[in-house]
Amino acid sequence: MDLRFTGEEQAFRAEVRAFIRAHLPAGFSQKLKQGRKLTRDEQTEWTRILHAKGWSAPHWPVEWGGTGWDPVKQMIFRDEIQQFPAPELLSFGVSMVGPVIYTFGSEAQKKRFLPRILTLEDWWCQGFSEPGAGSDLAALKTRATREGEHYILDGQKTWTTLAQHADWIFVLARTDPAAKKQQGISFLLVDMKSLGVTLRPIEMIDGSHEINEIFFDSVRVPVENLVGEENKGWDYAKFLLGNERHGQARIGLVKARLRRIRELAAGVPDGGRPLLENHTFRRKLAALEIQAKALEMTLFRVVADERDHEKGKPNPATSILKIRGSELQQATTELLMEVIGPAACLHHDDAGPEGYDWARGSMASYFNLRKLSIYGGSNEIQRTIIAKQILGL
Amino acid sequence: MDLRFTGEEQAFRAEVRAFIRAHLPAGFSQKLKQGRKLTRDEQTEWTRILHAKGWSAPHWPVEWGGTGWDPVKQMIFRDEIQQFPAPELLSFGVSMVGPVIYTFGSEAQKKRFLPRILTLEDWWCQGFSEPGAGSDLAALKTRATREGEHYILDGQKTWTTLAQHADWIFVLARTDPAAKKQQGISFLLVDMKSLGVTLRPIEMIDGSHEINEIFFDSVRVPVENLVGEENKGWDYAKFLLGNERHGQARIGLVKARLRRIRELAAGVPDGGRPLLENHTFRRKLAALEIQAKALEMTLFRVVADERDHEKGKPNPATSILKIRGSELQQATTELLMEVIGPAACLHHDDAGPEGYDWARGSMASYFNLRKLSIYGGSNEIQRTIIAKQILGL
Amino acid sequence: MDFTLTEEQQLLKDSVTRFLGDTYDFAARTTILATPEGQSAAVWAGFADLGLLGLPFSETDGGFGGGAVEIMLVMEAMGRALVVEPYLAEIVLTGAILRHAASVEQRAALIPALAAGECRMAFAHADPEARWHLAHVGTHAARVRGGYKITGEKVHVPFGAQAHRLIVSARTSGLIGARTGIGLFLVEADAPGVTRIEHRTQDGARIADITLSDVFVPDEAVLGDTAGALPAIERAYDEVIAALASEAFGVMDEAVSMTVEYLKTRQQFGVAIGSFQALQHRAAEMFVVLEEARSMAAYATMALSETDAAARSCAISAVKAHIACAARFIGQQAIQLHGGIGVTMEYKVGHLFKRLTVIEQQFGDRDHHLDLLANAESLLESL
Amino acid sequence: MDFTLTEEQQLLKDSVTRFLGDTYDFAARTTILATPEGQSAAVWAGFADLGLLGLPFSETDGGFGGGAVEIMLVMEAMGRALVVEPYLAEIVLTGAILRHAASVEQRAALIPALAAGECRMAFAHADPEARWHLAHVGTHAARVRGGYKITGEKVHVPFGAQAHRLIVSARTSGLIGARTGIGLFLVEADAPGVTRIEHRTQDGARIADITLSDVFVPDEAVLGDTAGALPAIERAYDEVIAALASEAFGVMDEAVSMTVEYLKTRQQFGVAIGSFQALQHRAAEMFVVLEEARSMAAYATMALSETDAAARSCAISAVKAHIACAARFIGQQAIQLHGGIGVTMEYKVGHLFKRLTVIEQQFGDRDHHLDLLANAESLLESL
Repeated sequence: MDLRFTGEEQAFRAEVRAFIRAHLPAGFSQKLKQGRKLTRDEQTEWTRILHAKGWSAPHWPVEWGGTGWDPVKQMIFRDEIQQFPAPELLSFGVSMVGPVIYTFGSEAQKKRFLPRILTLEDWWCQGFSEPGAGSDLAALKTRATREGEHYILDGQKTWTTLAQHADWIFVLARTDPAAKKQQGISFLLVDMKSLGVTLRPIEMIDGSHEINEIFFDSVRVPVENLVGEENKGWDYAKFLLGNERHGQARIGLVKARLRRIRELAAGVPDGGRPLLENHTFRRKLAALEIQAKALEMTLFRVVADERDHEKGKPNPATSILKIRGSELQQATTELLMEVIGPAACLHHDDAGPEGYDWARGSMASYFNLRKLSIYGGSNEIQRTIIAKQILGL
Repeated sequence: MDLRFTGEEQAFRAEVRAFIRAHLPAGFSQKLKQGRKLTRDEQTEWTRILHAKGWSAPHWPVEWGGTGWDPVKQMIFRDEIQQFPAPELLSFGVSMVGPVIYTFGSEAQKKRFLPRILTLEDWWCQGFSEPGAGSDLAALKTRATREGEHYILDGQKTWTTLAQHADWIFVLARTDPAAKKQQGISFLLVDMKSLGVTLRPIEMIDGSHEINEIFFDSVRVPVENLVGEENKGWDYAKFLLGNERHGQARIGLVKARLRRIRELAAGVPDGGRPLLENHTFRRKLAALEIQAKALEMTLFRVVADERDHEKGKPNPATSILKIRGSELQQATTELLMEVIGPAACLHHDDAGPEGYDWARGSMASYFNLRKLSIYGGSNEIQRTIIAKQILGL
Repeated sequence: MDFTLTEEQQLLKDSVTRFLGDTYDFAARTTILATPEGQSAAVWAGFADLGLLGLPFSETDGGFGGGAVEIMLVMEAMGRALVVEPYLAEIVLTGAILRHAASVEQRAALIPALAAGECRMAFAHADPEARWHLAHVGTHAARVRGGYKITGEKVHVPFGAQAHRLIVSARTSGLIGARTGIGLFLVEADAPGVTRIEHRTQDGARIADITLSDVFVPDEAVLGDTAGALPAIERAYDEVIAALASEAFGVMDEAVSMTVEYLKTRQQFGVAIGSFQALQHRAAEMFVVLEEARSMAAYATMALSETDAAARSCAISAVKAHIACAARFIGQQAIQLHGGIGVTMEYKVGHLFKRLTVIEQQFGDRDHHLDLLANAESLLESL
Repeated sequence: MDFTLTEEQQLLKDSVTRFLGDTYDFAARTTILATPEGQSAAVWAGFADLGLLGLPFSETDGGFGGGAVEIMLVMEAMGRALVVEPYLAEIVLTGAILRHAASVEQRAALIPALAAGECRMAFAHADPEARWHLAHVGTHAARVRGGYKITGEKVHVPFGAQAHRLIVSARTSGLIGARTGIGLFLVEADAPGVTRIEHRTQDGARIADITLSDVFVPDEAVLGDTAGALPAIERAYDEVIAALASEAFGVMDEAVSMTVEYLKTRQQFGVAIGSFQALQHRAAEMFVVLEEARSMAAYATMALSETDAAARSCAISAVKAHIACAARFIGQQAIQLHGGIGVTMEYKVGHLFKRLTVIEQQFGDRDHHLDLLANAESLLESL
């Protein structure tokens, strides 16, 4: 047992950090620190920079453009990206649909879609959630009816993140209406430019346009865009969700935010002295740093444990990372907002460069990140998973 | 709306306080501050002092020895007793079985039992809980079978507080085994000296002997000791439990403990200066004082609301007082233990007058008071009551 | 001890509730937010008609002689409806400054117009460096012939860019942070040397940053003692925090009601999600917190009649610390139990959460007030 | 990064677990607690046979060359079984003082007997006024011919009344609280001037208050630098806190297991209470806290190899603050979910809770360590 990183791992970390420092376009990092969104072009630009280095899909098989890194290196890479902070890879293509395609897709699908994910030529979005089916995903109602060489897709998806930028959407749709809840579902790849696809933006409480509703009105989807077998889509969806092993901890973001809090507090006046000298504040910051350490050590243990885990099989320990990761991200945005103090309430659009740039986005980030304990299997669902799958209750 | 006490109420408070100061036997208050138990004789002595003043059953009807005080005065009386601190009235007789007897009992029962409760000539204990029925009280199995002019009582009760001192026990027993869960239960008054009653002390985690198991082995109970009607005992039990309206807040004890914490902290050394000067500690104390204020104001509202509430009908708002009252009592014992610091771990029997008298009982009280969120309807049960009865979920 | 409302109080409560019910549903509010001013002149006129704008002022001053209980009732209703109009800032806070610092003549000159909604006023106090320390006044008032010249920066003045008149606190002597040496000055909003920049806030209100440079204020526009205004300011802030606590209770009450209703109607896994025990217990905890918040709002209301200023401020700090905690818990849980719909702008609960978040920090967050309390005497012994 | 055990480590873990499984069930422990000594000589001899008593000492010193990982494994097992014998205090803490402060000759003289269980030793450090401040040493060592005379009071010395030899910290110079001027002295427990009073503690252990009055210690019984012992003491305390974290994890692991088992078997309202969602989620939260505690115990173990003392102490304070919180949460919830039976002496879970409560405070409670950390550099940047 040796809990420290090996020399090779440390060297790898330094390499990643140096690469980011050398290649990340100016301004990206500051934007992320302020909780602002990158544009589609900026995300694409960065993805292609990583792709040129061969790093745009680290966990993929080498034959499809992956790196061959072990789970520890993958974690280090992600951690450095988050800590810098640099933009994370867009998960919908690289982490979600990509592995489904290279595991269950046809050769034609692999050749057609995978290379375009690596370069973000195709921006994907996720068509799982529906208005009537939140945490109860399998209650979905969207239908796909076979007509000759097409499926006719009808229904509605919601909470579709960044769909406004998307070229493609992967959709769970019911192909056998007679089958029981989890059965009779298929996994379809749908071109967003298809006739009958419409999109309604949903404004989030932070004022951002991040999520959307998507309506399918007799959309014709070629049968070649069915992944794997008809009516087996639920299995692929479970595989997709089970691949999310340790990404949800996002500890790098937490560390970056804690550093920003300390940096800000050194400059925030608190009636004559900097807030950073206030013992109450210092205790709160220290308490969060401790929690971050506990989560990070737990992440290390889960990642080290990866080696023994079958790929694509859900590891219930990841529920711990989801719960604590989201809580800690939320707790750090709370403290970020508290540091800013009275200026935190300024609307971020108004807090322009003239005066309040330092305060920008703190309350908006706090609002926005309430989503973390809701989506991706709410924290209540995660507790049930732990109770049932780990504790056997 | 005037949330302050009236002049009359303030005068009453002063009168109660003066009476306690003048009449409470020496040493009682210190014993209570240290979380130690009074002896049976001490409890009796104090009850008789109150009885001589006409205050040993404040909420009873005047004809049976009560005071005629309104709910506000009853609350003030209780608050002053707790704050002093002086011993509280033993609830089993005065608050539990007494009201059942004067409401549902026969004239003979009233004449026989009520006067002896006022003077603590009879020490009562409560025979409700059973090993297999904790929060699920109605799952009780103790049986009472009618044989001529007697019931033959068989079964087992547990968690019976201070039964080692008791002369009488009131018992819920199943008289109709064929009836459904809450039906077929009767309310019996049982002489602890009856043949077939045995008692096994249970040692609590603080080392105290406070609770017991009681075994009934063919105990003969005269039918005249049946309260009200046979098989209606569940109604009387609900009445009894519903009478517990605001006593569970025990805010006076919380205030007394907070004062003791402050007093101790002024003398506890923390590496060169008194702990009371430590800002972290002062914040914790202030935070608990705030919570105490919130609970006290809520208590005031519930008590003021009493006037509009039918007696004996459960008021679900009392669940708030139970939850927060127990939590706050527990939180203050935590802080009491923290103030003491390293000496808190001393076993209280050993922490004799030679050196550690100031530290006595802090950790033991903390251990002992874990019971508060368990008994009297666990806090989980209380949350369910609020969800169902108040929120309609 | 009496928690029942008088007939007049009940009437007031009913009329405010009815007025807001008629004019201020979620859609109406959304429309108001989208206007350039971010507030409705019609609603403000309605408040004037109802007598709300003159409520806290004595009848001799041209008001309606309402006390802390009346303000409590109004603010609860404002909270439920998420009113963005600055009743709290303009009538409660600025009004309190007038009541406690202005002379009889000044009050006679200002209050009737304020109560009629004709003159809009704002209190400009916060210094950019103050955070929430009330004595941290950096703006300077220099004695000149016939008056003062005021220079400095004020931030976060509620609807300050739309006010006709400002009351500005400024230092006539002493170091920044000193308790003495602070005066109050009535400034015409369009006076030479006044610059105002308006910002929107996350809860839909507007605030202004105001720069004063050599703004001349004649002697007759000085309110009270030029060096001894801090006690009046502190009292005014205690009053506004008490009112804020009642508003917060109103917002929380609405959030809890909406959440419980949602739990009853939203179906998942084939049942109403309110049948899940974990969610039931969470809702129960929200209810307990709500009831405590109601109690603390009442306590704040009561504390305002305390004559010992230190005891009063202790009690108010206790309330603000408590309310901030309650607001965070209830706001977060309301969102969590609503799930996805809670984090959208399309549903009222998100706006309740946003208002609660701003309330947490307004006039000092939990840490600030708990620090004040930790440095003061025991709350137990004070009130 | 590698979390797997070596073959030797696995063997050690298995043998300790097996030994305690055979000799130290709840009934056996209860019997031991009831003896006059409150510890079992047989168990201690068993530890010696297993090589546990010599574990942390180098082979040159007569030990087995175990490191922090080995101690972690042993302490976890001790925690699960609620061992009252003072392995933590005597082998880990006192042992660390010997390792870091004693000379080669002193180690050669003392360690073999300690490792054999023949000489029982205790470290007497805590001052009655110190609370948990390690530099707050009031006991005084005055220079006399051929040695020192020591006078002062030491409190809370684990099993100190039963020790044959004591290591006593005392001030040779400087004011109380100063970081320099502290020395370490080996004192025969029966030396003239030593008085010991034994107390029981709430978790079943024994501690002693020790008074030293003019106790003569010859020069050769001085351990290390007579004025520079604090760094060694701090290092020893860091080591014992790391070991305590592993013990705490063992206790919590047992508490969580017992609670989950109880939820599965205890019937109420006609079903196992583990079917209630509110209790399921509570158990899930306990599990999350437990897993984090396991992580932090590992982190502490890793931190001991850090050469920068400040960074090491930061990490250890972080662990202690975290473990104290976890211990309180898991202890309280284990009791709550057990209900009535949890608050009796008759069931192991109450004893686990009691031990966890003492662990919270041992060597500094959460507030103490969080204050230390708040005053130090950022944990993020240190390790």
